[in-house]
Amino acid sequence: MWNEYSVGLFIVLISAAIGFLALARETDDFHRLLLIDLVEIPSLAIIALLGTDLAEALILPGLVVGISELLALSQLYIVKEGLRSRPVKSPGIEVIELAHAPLIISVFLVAYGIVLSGFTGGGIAGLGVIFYIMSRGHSERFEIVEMASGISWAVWIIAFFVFMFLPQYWYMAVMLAAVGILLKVAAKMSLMGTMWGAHDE
Amino acid sequence: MIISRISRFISNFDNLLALFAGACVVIAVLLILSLPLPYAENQLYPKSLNAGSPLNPYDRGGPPFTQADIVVQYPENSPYAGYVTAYLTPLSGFMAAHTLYLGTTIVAHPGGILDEILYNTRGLDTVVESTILFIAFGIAAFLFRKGS
Amino acid sequence: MGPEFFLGLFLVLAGTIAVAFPAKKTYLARLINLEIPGWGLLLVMLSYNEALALLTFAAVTALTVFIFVRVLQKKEGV
Amino acid sequence: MNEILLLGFGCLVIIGALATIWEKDPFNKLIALSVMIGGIVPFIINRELVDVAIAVALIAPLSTIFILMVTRRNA
Amino acid sequence: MIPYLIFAIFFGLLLLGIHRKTIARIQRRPGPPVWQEILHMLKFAFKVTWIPATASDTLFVGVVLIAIGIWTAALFVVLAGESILIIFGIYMLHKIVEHGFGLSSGSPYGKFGGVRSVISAASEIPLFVSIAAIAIYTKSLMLSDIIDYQQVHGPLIFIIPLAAFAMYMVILSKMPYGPFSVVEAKELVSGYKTEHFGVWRAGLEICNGLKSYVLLMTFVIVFFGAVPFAWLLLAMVLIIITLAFVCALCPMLSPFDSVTIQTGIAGLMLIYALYLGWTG
Amino acid sequence: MSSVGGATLAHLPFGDIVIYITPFTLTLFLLALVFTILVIASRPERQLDITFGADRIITKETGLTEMRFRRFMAIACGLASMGAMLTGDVFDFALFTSLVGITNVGIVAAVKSRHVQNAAFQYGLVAMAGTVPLFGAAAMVAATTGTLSMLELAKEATSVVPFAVKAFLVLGVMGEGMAPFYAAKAEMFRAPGAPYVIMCSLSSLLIFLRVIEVVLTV
Repeated sequence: MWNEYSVGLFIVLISAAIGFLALARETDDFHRLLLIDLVEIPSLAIIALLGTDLAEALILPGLVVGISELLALSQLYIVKEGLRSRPVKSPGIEVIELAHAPLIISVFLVAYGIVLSGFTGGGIAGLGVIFYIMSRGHSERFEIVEMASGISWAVWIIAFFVFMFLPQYWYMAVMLAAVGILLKVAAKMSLMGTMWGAHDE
Repeated sequence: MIISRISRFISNFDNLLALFAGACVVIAVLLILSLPLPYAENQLYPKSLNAGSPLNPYDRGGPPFTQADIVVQYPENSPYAGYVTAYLTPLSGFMAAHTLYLGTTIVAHPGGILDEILYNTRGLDTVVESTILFIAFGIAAFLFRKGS
Repeated sequence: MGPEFFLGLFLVLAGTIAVAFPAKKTYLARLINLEIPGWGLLLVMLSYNEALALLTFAAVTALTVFIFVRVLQKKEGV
Repeated sequence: MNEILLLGFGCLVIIGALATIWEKDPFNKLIALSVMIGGIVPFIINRELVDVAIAVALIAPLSTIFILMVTRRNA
Repeated sequence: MIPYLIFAIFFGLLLLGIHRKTIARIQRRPGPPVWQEILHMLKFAFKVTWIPATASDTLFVGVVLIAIGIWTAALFVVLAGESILIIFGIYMLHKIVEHGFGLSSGSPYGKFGGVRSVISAASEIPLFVSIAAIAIYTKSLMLSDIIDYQQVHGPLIFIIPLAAFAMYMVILSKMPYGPFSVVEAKELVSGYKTEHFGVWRAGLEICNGLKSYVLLMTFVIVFFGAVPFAWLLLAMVLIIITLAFVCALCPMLSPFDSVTIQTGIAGLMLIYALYLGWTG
Repeated sequence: MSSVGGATLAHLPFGDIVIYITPFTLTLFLLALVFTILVIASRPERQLDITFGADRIITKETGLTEMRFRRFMAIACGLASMGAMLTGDVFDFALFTSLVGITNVGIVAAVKSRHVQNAAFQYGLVAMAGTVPLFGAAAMVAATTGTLSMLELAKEATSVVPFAVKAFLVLGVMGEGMAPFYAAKAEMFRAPGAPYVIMCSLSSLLIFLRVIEVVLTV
């Protein structure tokens, strides 16, 4: 029975096989990193083909896992290739440095992210912050944001335990969780923006 | 000898990813050959579309502060499952009352089916996931700051 | 199933081939081609009405591009 | 939305994707990519996910801007 | 239980002594007496003991206790007729013990012994083939169920001889002086055990004796079924003599070749398990 | 098959994810616990290196911040393996396994040796590629059976999960931990700091042992 699921799986698995084939033949480390990002797409597609609410609940963590591993590996790549202390010019697209558009887009993304809350909101708000930092060459205090993200992680853990052991307080837990995850993801993502250059603290 | 040639290949860690990717190709082909796979009829957390609802595509029913009917694996383990799904914050209630086109925003706002799954019934997944983010970021930050 | 589903699958397949074996093998060409299967996946998610996953995926893809661009900037030097 | 319009957008997506693959110059690639994205957004609207469409429309150019930062140097 | 444990330690060491003696006789050397390994253990127990200055002391000591602990646990698991998956889990974790012994001292010889122990982890994969083959036939992994099955259907070694071969290879790769014993090769002095002396070494010898006893006993019980105690001991001696022949006649492989051959065997065994799964 | 790791001793429900304890998982859990305690309690050793061409030996010293970071990673790795040992849900297992993979990278990435960093990067690539079969297989289990809970899957008399899907899952776990045993891990293990490095090896073995139980159960 070639149902829709199997048809989708067929195409997606072929893509995965092609991606892995290219990966097997590649020798350059940065190309490998790009290709690994490529093969993550079929893996997410396999989950998406499930087509239930559960699929979405599995995609969101999968996405965040993918990007966080990519972040760690890209930094490891920079360190191992000895590129760490290389100066990087500020983005330097003159148009966006002067215009108001980046500010507006950033504010919109951050505000919308806060309304959405959770993983989705965290990702969108984080993107907004990064875009702002990048276009303005701004850098904030690393440690403070890091601590905020740590605290929000703890908030989320508390929420989890409330859900598990005191389910009658689910309302409080859902608020704590939504805010905790939002802050955590957004803070982590925006810290990437501050890692842009090789500034000395 | 063929054995020592093979062992020379696998002893170089630059070839490791190639080896693994090759294995992945083989298994992917195996999977393609074992298609078509059956798709189980009774899934957990099935999607249902309710055209015309302001919460579309995430309307799972239930007025606020009551229990919506969702299919979970162990209902006895989460007695309050369904409450989060049915809940609307004042802001999302306002949006729902005034427009038909903001369903995603309304459901992503605290409360809604995904919050139910991610935080309540499958909360442990999210604990692990946010820990992965925490650890990966820790590695990146350590490497970034080391020696500067 | 809607046209989005098949359009998405087509983009995933075509994009994957394009990234795996690009016409001109540079980092940039692969990075840009990488967008194609990404949008394909987005269409697949759309066909299943997975709006939140779609939204998150869009945001995360942009972040991924940012990470790659950062490494590329460092790699290519000033 | 009517079928003919959707067909047109579908063609736009395919043409954009193929052009992106075909082109070698990064700038042309980015332009072709934008054509493809332009074909995709109406599909989101078609599902009545207006909020998602707005957000995607805002996010999509960001990737382009990020890529432009390296393209500028190579061009 | 405690007397049985002590008996197992001494009998296991005796088996290792027989192993050594047989190898020596095959190679036309006189060789040490069969109780040499027992004497070794007793001698080390009364020697001067300290911890090297460069060592990570907690780990250096802790790993000895863990080594004895896991194999004691394994013995009792076998006696209680629990799941063989637990025994094989413990068996695989013996790698970690070797690794811990090697790395905790800071000595380069120990380190290389530990590294070699880690790269040869593929030698364990045939075990899972044995497990899978057994599971296909007996529909259970509990030792008690396996014994019951053999009382009805006869010894498993005649039903799935290649699975028995897979497990035999695994035991062989743990034997000293064999073709796969790259972890304690002479170019590394004593490999991972170089820096452990005095009481620590006595502990390691106790672990070795217990390990040999448990592995051979598991082999006999899994593939021959429940036999009277005297026959069990006799079967163990016979198996160790066959192992000694293999060890005496095969040269030691270079580390990566050893890995490749073990992986190759694992691959063949995997195909065999697939075949069994297909037909069985 | 339901009694792979022995009779179930206890359940610990977290909503849909039910942690269950059998003698097998308990054994592995205790081992992970013991080694995590060892990591907390012990100081790193000072590794000796022989200098070629001269008759002298040097000791490698581990810096304090580096040591702290690696100890943190090793403890996280221990917790991740404990979770992977006990969890009763396929996707949760996949997540714990990828957490093990990333902490393994972290344990060695902090070492200031180019060679070790290179090996860590290669291992990281494999670990990241490993998430593809891992999550993919979990999703396919959900699609073909309609559930992710191992307890539910174990109830079936004959296994309903297709063989290729199981192979995909095992491959993913191998990518996260086992495959690098050949080369990259050997290079990684040259790094000083035995208690932490052992955690890499232990966690890989543990997740591999657990996945055997998982594929036999589901």
